[in-house]
Amino acid sequence: MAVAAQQLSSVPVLAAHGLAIDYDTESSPLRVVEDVSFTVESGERLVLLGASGCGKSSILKAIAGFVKPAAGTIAARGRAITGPGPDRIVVFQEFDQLLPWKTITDNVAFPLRVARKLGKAEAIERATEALAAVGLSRVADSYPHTLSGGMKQRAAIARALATKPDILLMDEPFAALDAQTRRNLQEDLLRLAEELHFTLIFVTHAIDEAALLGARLLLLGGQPARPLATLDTSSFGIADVGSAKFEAVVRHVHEMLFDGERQHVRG
Amino acid sequence: MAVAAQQLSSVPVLAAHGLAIDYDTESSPLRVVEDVSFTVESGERLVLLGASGCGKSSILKAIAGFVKPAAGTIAARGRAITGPGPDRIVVFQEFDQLLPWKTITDNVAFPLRVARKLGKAEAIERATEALAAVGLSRVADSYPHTLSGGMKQRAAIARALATKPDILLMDEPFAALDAQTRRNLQEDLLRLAEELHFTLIFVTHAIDEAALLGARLLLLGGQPARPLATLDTSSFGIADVGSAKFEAVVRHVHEMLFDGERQHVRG
Amino acid sequence: MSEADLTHRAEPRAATVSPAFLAFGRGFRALRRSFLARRLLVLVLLAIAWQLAATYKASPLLFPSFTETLSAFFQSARTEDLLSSAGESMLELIKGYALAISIALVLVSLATTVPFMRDVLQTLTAIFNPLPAIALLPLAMLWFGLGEASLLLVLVHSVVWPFSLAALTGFEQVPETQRLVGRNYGLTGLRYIFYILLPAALPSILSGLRVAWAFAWRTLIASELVFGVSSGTGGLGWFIYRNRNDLLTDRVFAGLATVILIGLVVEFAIFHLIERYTVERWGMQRAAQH
Amino acid sequence: MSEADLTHRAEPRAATVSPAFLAFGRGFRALRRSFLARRLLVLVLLAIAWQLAATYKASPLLFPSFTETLSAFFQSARTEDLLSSAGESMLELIKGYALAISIALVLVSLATTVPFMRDVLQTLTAIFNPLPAIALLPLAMLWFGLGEASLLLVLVHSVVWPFSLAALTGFEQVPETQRLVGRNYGLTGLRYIFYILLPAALPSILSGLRVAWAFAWRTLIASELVFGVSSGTGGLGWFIYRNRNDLLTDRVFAGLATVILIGLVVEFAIFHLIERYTVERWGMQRAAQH
Amino acid sequence: EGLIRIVQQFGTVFLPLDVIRDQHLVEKHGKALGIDITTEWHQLSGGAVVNDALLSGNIDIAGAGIGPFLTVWDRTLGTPLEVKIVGALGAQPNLLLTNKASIKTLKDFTKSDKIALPAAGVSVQSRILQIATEQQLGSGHAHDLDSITVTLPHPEAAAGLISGATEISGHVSNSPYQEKELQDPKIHKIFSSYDVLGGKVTPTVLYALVKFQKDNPKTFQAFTDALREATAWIAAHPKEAAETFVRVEKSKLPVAFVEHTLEEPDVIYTVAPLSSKKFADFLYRIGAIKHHPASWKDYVFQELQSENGS
Ligand SMILES: Nc1ncnc2c1ncn2[C@@H]1O[C@H](COP(=O)(O)OP(=O)(O)OP(=O)(O)O)[C@@H](O)[C@H]1O
Ligand SMILES: Nc1ncnc2c1ncn2[C@@H]1O[C@H](COP(=O)(O)OP(=O)(O)OP(=O)(O)O)[C@@H](O)[C@H]1O
Ligand SMILES: [Mg+2]
Ligand SMILES: [Mg+2]
Repeated sequence: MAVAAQQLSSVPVLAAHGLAIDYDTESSPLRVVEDVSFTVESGERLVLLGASGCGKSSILKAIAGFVKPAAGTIAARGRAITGPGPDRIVVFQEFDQLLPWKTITDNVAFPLRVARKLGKAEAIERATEALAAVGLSRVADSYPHTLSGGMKQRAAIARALATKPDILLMDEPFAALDAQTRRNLQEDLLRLAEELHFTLIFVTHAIDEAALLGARLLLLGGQPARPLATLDTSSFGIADVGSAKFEAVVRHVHEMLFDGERQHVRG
Repeated sequence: MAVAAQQLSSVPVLAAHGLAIDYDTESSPLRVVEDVSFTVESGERLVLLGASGCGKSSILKAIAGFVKPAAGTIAARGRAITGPGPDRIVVFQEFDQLLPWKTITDNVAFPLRVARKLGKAEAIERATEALAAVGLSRVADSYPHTLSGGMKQRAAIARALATKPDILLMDEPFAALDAQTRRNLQEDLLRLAEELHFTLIFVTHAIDEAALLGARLLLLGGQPARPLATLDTSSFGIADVGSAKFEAVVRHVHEMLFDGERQHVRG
Repeated sequence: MSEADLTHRAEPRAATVSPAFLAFGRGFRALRRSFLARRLLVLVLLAIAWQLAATYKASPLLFPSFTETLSAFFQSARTEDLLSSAGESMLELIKGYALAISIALVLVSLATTVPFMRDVLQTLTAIFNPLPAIALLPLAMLWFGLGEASLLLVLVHSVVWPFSLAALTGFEQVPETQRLVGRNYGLTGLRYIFYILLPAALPSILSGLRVAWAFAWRTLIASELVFGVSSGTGGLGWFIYRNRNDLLTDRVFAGLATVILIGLVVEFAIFHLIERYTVERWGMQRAAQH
Repeated sequence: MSEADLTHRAEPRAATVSPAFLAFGRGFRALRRSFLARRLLVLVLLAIAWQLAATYKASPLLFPSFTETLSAFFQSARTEDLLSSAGESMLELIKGYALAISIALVLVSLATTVPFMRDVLQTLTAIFNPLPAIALLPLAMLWFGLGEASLLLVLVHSVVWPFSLAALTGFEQVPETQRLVGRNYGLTGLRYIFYILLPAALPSILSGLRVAWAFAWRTLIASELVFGVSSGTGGLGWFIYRNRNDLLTDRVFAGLATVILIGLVVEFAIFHLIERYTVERWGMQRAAQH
Repeated sequence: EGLIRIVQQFGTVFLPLDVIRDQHLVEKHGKALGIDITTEWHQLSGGAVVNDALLSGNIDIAGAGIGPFLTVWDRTLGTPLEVKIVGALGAQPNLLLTNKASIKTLKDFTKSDKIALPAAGVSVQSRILQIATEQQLGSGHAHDLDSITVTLPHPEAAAGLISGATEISGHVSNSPYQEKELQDPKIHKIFSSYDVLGGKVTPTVLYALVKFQKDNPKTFQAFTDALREATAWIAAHPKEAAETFVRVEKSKLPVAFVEHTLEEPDVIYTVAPLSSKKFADFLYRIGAIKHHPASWKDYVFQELQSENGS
């Protein structure tokens, strides 16, 4: 279905209109996101930026089909999203997203097996490659609880990338990684996005990372969170990092998000 | 005891000599850290820097008394560390360090109550202040599972700071926070460190954060990890961030850690 | 409800449907949401099934119908000692239950504090858990006599092992980070157990309490028959046994229905509410729809 | 071992002690580390306590000593049908146990998939769990006759409710993120249960299996006493009943000792090993020292 | 027709059934009547369970105490499930025993004593004790001793009485426990059920649905013939009978001991129920049964009515 729909390139891969998200609380429902609309074309990369607790993960979960919007619609390739599915692979923000009863390799091979796309040997092979790419070959046969925080995140990234998804939703995947590993994975991600032409929704707090990875930035703010602005950053590549133009955009975004004052964001 | 020892300022607050850490694995024990030595004077701030999975959290856990060194010694104020204790308060790397059965306020008040230092009303009051400082007043009466990842981390930071600890061990506490919140909390931390004169051991991946927060940086690398170098960065304050000297140090550290090459660190 | 819906914690709030559907939909949804209504529906369905099965078998001496049981229940409650028997049994049950839970908590606390005690507890559990109450009878007589003490012993035996097992498993499943947090604040021994392990293991402990409660009932009813009861002072088990020997099966079922009623009340008024206001509220256990 | 040590996963590796201590220390530590040795020690201590208590009471008709029981055990194993009785009971037990666990898994799977079934299961559990087997006997006879089927029914009744409860609690405690991961890969229905919920809930399920196993034994022995030899030629319960009627208390205890022995073997050769190679290995449950 | 399912419980009183089983007497008498009969043997414990099995149609011939029989007779009278006695098994006394030298009569029991009974309040033993109490203490005092009776199965009660290590100081017993208990010099008899009821008592009877006899007259006939033959054979061959008991029941009791209990002068094997009417009267009087049989013949099958029962 994904392939068939891809040909109808007039339909956006993802489209949200007037999205609002509520959570049940003990008293009344709490609105955390309101009136968010965006469309993402095939192969595009959208980055969500916003203060801690503003609702980025919630939007991602709504796209993934885990949270039902309180208002508005989200559609993937023209079809309203009614639940989760393997066309929208998620890298969660949490460290405990690896299944503790599977070795790292089996964790990475798991979605490949579940989708019945690959045979056992093939799945293991692809998992091994994906783990090598994130520098986890040494612990391929370990269980998740013996890994450091950053290693767990890398394994989750490898698992998501190995599925070669149609749409990839990543929630601060690089937050626990050192500068070098982060840079390597950013490069890998950009390269894979080109190669596999997948659509990426990415949440991050690092504005430079946002500018580098995103073709478009969606800045969120307020309470409940609404879109503050949308920026086109498709022109930046790895080489531009540190350039004056790049830095200017980063500063601009920072100002838009935090209007320069010392302030504590909603919480 | 902590107060009494503080007067013997000749004894370092923390001293590690030839520290090595092993983990039991299914086959043989795995050495992850070797021959690490350092001393931290009272009120000093030591930052551990190193690639993902190199053993920073393990060292922190050894200082906290959760992991027994395989070789070498660690002493706090001259006494060998035999187990965990409230003189060394830890902010863990994990999101699930809040106790799910307590509201955010009660979570922050918990160590104050447990230490029998404060009465209930006082503890709640101090918790409320600490939460206001990290921007979490709105969710003071919520339970942890309703918080976003960054909000959980902020609550954990508030909890640790509210205890006014003698030694504070922080494991990537700001990783899940947006730029502005991060900067605010860095400032708060530096101010509190001055005011309360506590000793800080801090793990981070952000080299600029390390240079800003640390009075001394301990760079780790290799497999098993050994100290690569120690840097004095006590001269930098918030105002220096972005200055040429500051950026030079950041670049220098980056080169020492990752020797400029694209590489994947041990994993 | 579809599969996918299961993963939704946030409930839909807005709906745009035709008003005709709306009323019906609202009623149905209200029913689906109301915990009590759904439980009542289940109970009514069960009662109907019972009535039909009994009518079909037409063997009132072995299997009285729901309505026969109901009238026997009211009659026994009015003219016989059904209610006072039930009260007596409840009293005994609560004593034995409380005693057993306390003993089990002490054992499990010891086992978490002293490694060797863990071996002792696990071995004791493996030994005593499969032993039927009847095996204890001679020993109980020898050491505790024929009165209440022996009955309590048997009750405690039926509760203490399964509950210890559940509590120990619960304690051992407590996430590493939460343990470390407790240790970090200097908690040890009983304070550590009380402030960290117990609340963190509450879902398992509640499930253990439920199983233990049920087994306490089973054992009490069964052992009021076997021993320890002087005639004339027996509880619900004795009521059931007497009527069973007199082939007054409708009263036997009325006695059993009393057990069930008490069980349902305890389940929904105690365990369920505790669950709802603790582990579900804390996000430690998936919430049912209430 | 001190409190604080409990939180150490990493064991000390290096030691610098005088050689004199070293040998002793090594021996003691080896003992402390060897799972089997510690369990054996517990068993030996219990046997000694038993022997002393029995000698003190000096009432072999009610409470034979350990050595008397031991010799009765060997004698019954050689000249009587103790072992074949035990085999027969085991067979029955395994049948009933397997049946009950399968039924419970189906019920719990339904309950996790269809919300209304969750209400049904919880209500059924609250109703049937506290009912003693005796309440089922007339019904069992009415529907299933005097044969094996009735015995199995009673066995299933004793196992299915507590195990369902444990499994359901286990399922509901599965961390949210792991559920979401499973859903994200498109797992629904049985595949979701099998690939995500079952392994994630394994600690609770193992604890439920243990409790269920013990209660299956208890119930089997107790109902073999009532059902006698109607089904087959009578198992261990019947062996115990016969010898009890002949006032051969040492053989009664030998029969009970057989129950215990089988229980210990199953515990240490099956449940313990499963635990060690699954949940403990996966870091889902704190490891004991082995 | 052609199938008979028989249930028995534990004890020497069921010896006639053991003999029938051992010597295939039902099959033999069936042949004589011209049919092939298959017998199915069940062993259950407890009168209530036996009644359940009978009423649920799982057995044809039930063996249980006179008390459970009268109850089921009373409840089913006039219904399709009506039951009647096929035959008694034998007369055996139930003895009240004590291990306290100070206790000579019922009046000597004090509050600190405990009398063990199976199913206090409702069992045959319990009824006997109530009748005896009434006789000794006067009418209206039947339940005076109820407060010191405790429910305890015979084996535990016997073990408790013999060991003297428990509170039990009295036990309304039956065979073979009472013989075992009396072997202990500390234990002596206070009364026998024969004294209480004024003659020999058959505490246990075999009964069947009236419907069974109607539907299977020949099978039923074969069984009653077999029962008569077995009863007669036991009287003539006590030693062989004792051996049969030990063999069929796989009992570990010494043959000599069983033979000794069989040869007690008080023990006779008879198909006619004895003193059953007195039980019925008592149960009716205290309201345990609603129908008052005019004669013992009201609740036995035709075949038995010519016997010298009571
Ligand atoms: N299950 C829940 N119940 C109630 N409120 C919730 C729940 N989950 C999230 N929230 C609230 O929704 C808001 C947004 O949360 P979300 O996780 O989407 O933030 P975020 O933008 O991802 O933040 P962060 O950068 O810290 O991860 C927060 O205020 C949080 O308190
Ligand atoms: N319980 C354990 N059992 C076995 N190995 C472990 C265990 N915990 C950690 N390790 C190993 O120890 C090494 C260091 O882990 P640690 O968590 O200290 O790294 P870190 O420097 O904190 O990394 P990160 O920046 O990713 O958090 C890793 O290789 C990890 O696999
Ligand atoms: Mg988030
Ligand atoms: Mg770490």
